Amino acid sequence: MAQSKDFRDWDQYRWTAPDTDWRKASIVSCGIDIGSISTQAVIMVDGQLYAYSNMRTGSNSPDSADKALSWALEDTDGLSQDDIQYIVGTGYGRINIPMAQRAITEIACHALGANFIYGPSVRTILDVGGQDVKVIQCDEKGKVINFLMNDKCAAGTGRGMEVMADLLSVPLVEIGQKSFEVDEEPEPVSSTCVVFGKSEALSLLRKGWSIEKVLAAYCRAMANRIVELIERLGVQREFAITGGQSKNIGVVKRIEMLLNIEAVKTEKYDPQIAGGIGAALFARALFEKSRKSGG
Amino acid sequence: MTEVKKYPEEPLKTWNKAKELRLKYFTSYAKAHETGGLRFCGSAGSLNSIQQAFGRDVFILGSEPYSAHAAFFSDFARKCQEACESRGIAHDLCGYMKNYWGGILINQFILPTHEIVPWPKADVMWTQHICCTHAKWYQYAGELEGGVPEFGIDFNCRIGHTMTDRDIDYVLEQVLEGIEWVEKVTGRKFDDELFIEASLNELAANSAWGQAYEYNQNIPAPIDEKSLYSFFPFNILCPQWAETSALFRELRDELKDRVDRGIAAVGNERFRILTDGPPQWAMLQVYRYMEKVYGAVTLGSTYTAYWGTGWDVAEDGSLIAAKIPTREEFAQLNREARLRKYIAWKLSKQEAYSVTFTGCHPRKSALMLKIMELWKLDGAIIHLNRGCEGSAMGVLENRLDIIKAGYPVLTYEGNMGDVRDFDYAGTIRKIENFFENLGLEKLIKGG
Amino acid sequence: MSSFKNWSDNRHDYAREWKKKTGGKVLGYFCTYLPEEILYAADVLPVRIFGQHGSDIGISSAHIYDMYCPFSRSCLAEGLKGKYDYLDGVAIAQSCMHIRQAFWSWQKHLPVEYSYYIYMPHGVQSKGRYEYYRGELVEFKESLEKWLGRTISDADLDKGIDIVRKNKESMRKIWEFRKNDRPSITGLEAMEIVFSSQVTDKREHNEALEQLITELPDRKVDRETGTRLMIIGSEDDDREFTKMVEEGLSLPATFVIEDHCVGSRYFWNDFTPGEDRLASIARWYLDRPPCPSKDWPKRLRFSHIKNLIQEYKVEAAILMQQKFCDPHELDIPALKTYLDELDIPYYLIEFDVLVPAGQLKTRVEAFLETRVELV
Amino acid sequence: MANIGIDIGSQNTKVAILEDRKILALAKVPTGFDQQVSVKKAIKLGLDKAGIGMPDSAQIRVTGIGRKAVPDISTNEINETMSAAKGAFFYFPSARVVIDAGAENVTVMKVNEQMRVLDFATNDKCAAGAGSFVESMTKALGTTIDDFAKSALQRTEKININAQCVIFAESEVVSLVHSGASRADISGAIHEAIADRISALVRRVGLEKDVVVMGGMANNVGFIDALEKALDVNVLVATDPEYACAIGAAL
Ligand SMILES: Nc1ncnc2c1ncn2[C@@H]1O[C@H](COP(=O)(O)OP(=O)(O)O)[C@@H](O)[C@H]1O
Ligand SMILES: Nc1ncnc2c1ncn2[C@@H]1O[C@H](COP(=O)(O)OP(=O)(O)O)[C@@H](O)[C@H]1O
Ligand code: SF4
Ligand code: SF4
Ligand code: SF4
Repeated sequence: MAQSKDFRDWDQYRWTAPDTDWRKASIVSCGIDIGSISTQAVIMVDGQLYAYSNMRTGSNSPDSADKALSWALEDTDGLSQDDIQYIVGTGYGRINIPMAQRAITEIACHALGANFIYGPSVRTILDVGGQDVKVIQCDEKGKVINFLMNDKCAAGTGRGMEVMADLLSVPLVEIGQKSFEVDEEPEPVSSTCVVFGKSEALSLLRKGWSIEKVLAAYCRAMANRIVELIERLGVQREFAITGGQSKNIGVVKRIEMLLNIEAVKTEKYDPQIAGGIGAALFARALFEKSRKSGG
Repeated sequence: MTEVKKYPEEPLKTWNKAKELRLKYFTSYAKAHETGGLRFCGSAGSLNSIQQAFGRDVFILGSEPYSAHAAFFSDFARKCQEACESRGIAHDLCGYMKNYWGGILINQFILPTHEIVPWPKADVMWTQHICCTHAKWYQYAGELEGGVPEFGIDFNCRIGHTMTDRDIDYVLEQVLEGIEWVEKVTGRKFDDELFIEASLNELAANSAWGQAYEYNQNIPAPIDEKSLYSFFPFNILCPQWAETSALFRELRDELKDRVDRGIAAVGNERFRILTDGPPQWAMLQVYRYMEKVYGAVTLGSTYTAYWGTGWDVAEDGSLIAAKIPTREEFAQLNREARLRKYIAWKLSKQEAYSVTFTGCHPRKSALMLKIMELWKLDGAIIHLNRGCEGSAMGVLENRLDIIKAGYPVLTYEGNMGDVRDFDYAGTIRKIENFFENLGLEKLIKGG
Repeated sequence: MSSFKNWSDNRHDYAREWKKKTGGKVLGYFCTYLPEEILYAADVLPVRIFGQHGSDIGISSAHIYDMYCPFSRSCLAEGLKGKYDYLDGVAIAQSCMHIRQAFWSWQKHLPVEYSYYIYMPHGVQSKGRYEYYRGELVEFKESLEKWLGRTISDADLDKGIDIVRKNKESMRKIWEFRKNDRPSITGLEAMEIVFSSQVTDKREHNEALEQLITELPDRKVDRETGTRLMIIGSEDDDREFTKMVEEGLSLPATFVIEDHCVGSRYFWNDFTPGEDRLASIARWYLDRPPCPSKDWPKRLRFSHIKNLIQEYKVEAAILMQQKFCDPHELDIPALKTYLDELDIPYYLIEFDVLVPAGQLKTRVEAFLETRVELV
Repeated sequence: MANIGIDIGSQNTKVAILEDRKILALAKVPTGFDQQVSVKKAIKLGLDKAGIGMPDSAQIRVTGIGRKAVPDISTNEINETMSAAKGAFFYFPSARVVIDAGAENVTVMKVNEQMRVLDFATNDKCAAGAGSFVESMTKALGTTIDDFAKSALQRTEKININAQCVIFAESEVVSLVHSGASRADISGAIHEAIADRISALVRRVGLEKDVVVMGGMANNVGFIDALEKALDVNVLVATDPEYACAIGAAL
């Protein structure tokens, strides 16, 4: 089977709010979220989403931050880095972002971001990223009350999905849809280990399973693993999912089914940038505070 | 293909009696309150006769055997385990107690008939502390049940052949305090007559087990380990009931008869295996697989041999079914002296507790090797039991000792109470490798 | 202060030097329930056997199944690697099964002149415990006498008791300074003090403690205290983690107290002298703030924890649980409820040498973020 | 009569053609999706190399994790531990511990002088101690296995990789690069981590002399060096180590 690098890819993109004039704003803030897989730069004006970029994380954090920010600024009517009053870095690479004035963990940022995206009734947030799974409980202001994180083993995270995409030559973005094209939900694969999962998938194919069926089995196994973690903390409503995997309906719907709870959805914002949004909101608040105390 | 000797097989007659007794045991506990009886709960074999002395209508539940039985129903067990984990109870805690706490949490108790009844809340927690967490299990269980009073007896002293007078004194002190405590908590009196009756039954049952067990030294073995699992728990469930010693005597006689007539547990017996510790209860078909495909019979373990049973164990590990006191010997003593004699008997015969829980594996290895010698075994398959630190303690050292003595040893991972820690296909692969390497070809293809 | 760190860093060299200097014998022990007094009385140096966090523990995997706590496996691994080749004896006072397994494997594979297992009761609330443990100590003393070919007199015992008692008392005095709004010693320093106390000659350690007690009132602390943290946990000598929390986060924090055996639990309670020395020693250990495995049927540890929280003005707790540590794992659900009632936020870390430091860092930082105003 | 041994691994399918214990040819192809096809390809390649056609009465024996997958070609199988033992003895009759380390699976065996496998241990649940661990790292660092392996020998400073997981290790490596660690030191740390894991398996069966290493990982000099340090013995490496199991199957 041809191995192609392309199947794991998702579209990198940028966006600017139409009809917003940043020059009229009193505060321009920015959040940069450098994850193990993806990097987002989010620019907000007066607490409203103005522009963002979403791209694959490069081989080092300062570069990735630089690229993501420049790209986010690309189509913004002359906005430049100097016009941004405060930048907060978050994510795995947060300590290595030269232009950021402050680093805050992705846990706090995802909670605040989810609060912004889905509204103040969100209490439980599931963030499934490239190598981490986090379950976060927060209050109505988006402040974290409690959280859990996977450790040691990356089984069940986004990287595993990417490996599957390459292996099965199914574009990552189609995995979710395809995984439902089966007559009957198969048994989950027994190993969610990124490495062994690959071999197991191969041997299922050799047994004559369709690609769809293998995907279903793999998505189900991931959902099981994630649900195990969620149940350790318990779910309170509303329940929201952020991070790149929130776009994988193959996993999301199975999680909802296992938990018997539907996650809140929105068309308005991209849930993968929740961390970046949270960081930008923190940046805004921090700037206001420094302005007050600094006179 | 190697030539295969064939022995005649017959089903065990005593089997159904065991099944009935098990049903009676669990049902009577669940229904204890209907007749005004009391429920005592704790670690199995916590000096049952003393508890029984508080009334014929006292019913005693051992949480380990209950949980082992619940583990058979793997879907039910899974619900229990998940209930625990969502409550913040760690995955790697005692595989048994997760079934037990889980039952409390979901308010479900499973009977051998698969019938599910509401959780029968205990009235008293009476337990021994043999590992480093036992009495704590019930502390927590009692809290989950909304506050059941607990009494724990520290058994972390010398047990088995190293036992001393000081150790008996320590346990006796605690027992005397415990009796006072139960009297206060339940308002019932300790009945000496009842104690004499119960304890004589108990010791008789424990000792009869040894007599039955010895018949497996025969080739072919009249009974296999999987069947032994159905009987031996009565040593700690309700040994103080007259039915139990009767059952064991009947089993003993049946095994004798089978040996006399050359009846085998497994007709194709050609390789005899020692195992260790509680098995993966929900996956006992592994034993059947080995029997059918390789003619390999598992027929002994320090677990079924010693748990709550009555042996006199010599310094070199040789075993003789223990002698029991007569009614007169017990009756003529005063209460304290009688309790002392009973405790001394129990402590000195419970070699398994001592070798397992103090982790004294030099001694355990010696016992294992002795069984291998006397029971004429060819190899060992050891369960690395993620569900129980206690019974998994020292097993890797035992393994090294057995290998050193020249026997082949295989280990496999599992969890007595939780199938999620067990990989069936992987285990079968290991077993196949093990036998192939020993030059034992399959009796039937595939499997 | 630096001597504590040096001793902690170079404990093996220290013990070897000590042997050369004094010609005495060194005994390794596995759990702090071991009565060190009797060893000092016999002029034997007791050193606690520790593992080495972050170093490979695979060498122990033939002997200890990997469902046992990393601490116990790491202790044995250090032994098998030859780090403890200077020991003349080993001993254990019965505590949890994990560490017992390390002891038995040690006894089998690393033979030394002398090895001893004390049946320290688990029923520290049981009737008859004092008498039983006293009996154990009598036998322990006798066996030491046989090994060393000398008798241990009451005067010797008094000497041993004095050395240990002084040591523990001094540490209690020093711990007072952690109650300050700006604690005069950090959690890391505190850990080094207790750690070094368990691996050096306490006479020497006592001098350093006394010196420190005189210095502490004037000690300048130029770090921000931040969140006042408590560690509640299994065995924990992880200095790297402690340092990371106190020095490496973007939010300030200080460990002001702990409940574990490389900390206050080691020295917390008072010694009550009596004519029967061994009986007094037995009482001392049995009445100590209990390890969870010995804390039943009543829970005594929780109220002790509560006192510490109040006295040290603790704001948040980190539950440092060694992975697979059953005694602690089982206390955790109830402990969480208890802390909830006290309104003390906590974060549970399942500690394993294999968890990358970066991940722990994110977690602890996120935890601190939950309890401060970020803006 | 020619004997053909085939080892179907998770990554590579290897074939060994022997006559009277003499190697006529060795060949390897990637284990593709269809194992029948790969095996046929490998056999053909081997025969071509040997310069012979398919003998009429060749005995074909299969081993490796895919050994049950090619019933049309041969049902004559031999398990991995036995073929490994035989392969090891072919080169080194003094072998007592045999390590077969491939892309995903590692098996460690203890054998006696009669070539009986007394005991064995495998990496059951996690792949983080086998060849693909190295491959992931080389991908993350954009280098080749060969260069990466060799660079371990130039290591000057000791750093530790804490992560157990392949995936976490990747990002740990990336951040080590940023913190300025040299490639040689990182490579040293990775190979040491793998060697630690494999030596733990060795300890489980018991370390004895002589230790023979085979499988694709035996080609990795950085790993061999780290393993020797971890076990504190000199190990023996067969020529063409990745074919040892195939040779064992052919014998
Ligand atoms: N459009 C998409 N459809 C399905 N999955 C996606 C999509 N975009 C991203 N993903 C998944 O999300 C993962 C990255 O998640 P993200 O939260 O961005 O990671 P990070 O941990 O780097 O922040 C990818 O590995 C991929 O599995
Ligand atoms: N020349 C080489 N240098 C270093 N490593 C190598 C070399 N050749 C193969 N390997 C390693 O061997 C592994 C493949 O081993 P192999 O035994 O062929 O795998 P399997 O039998 O599992 O399919 C690869 O993952 C790679 O890490
Ligand atoms: S010894 Fe085993 S069965 Fe008993 S409580 Fe401990 S873990 Fe459970
Ligand atoms: S108490 Fe816990 S940390 Fe301490 S040795 Fe036992 S299991 Fe390990
Ligand atoms: S099992 Fe797989 S995913 Fe998990 S730690 Fe190991 S290599 Fe990583």
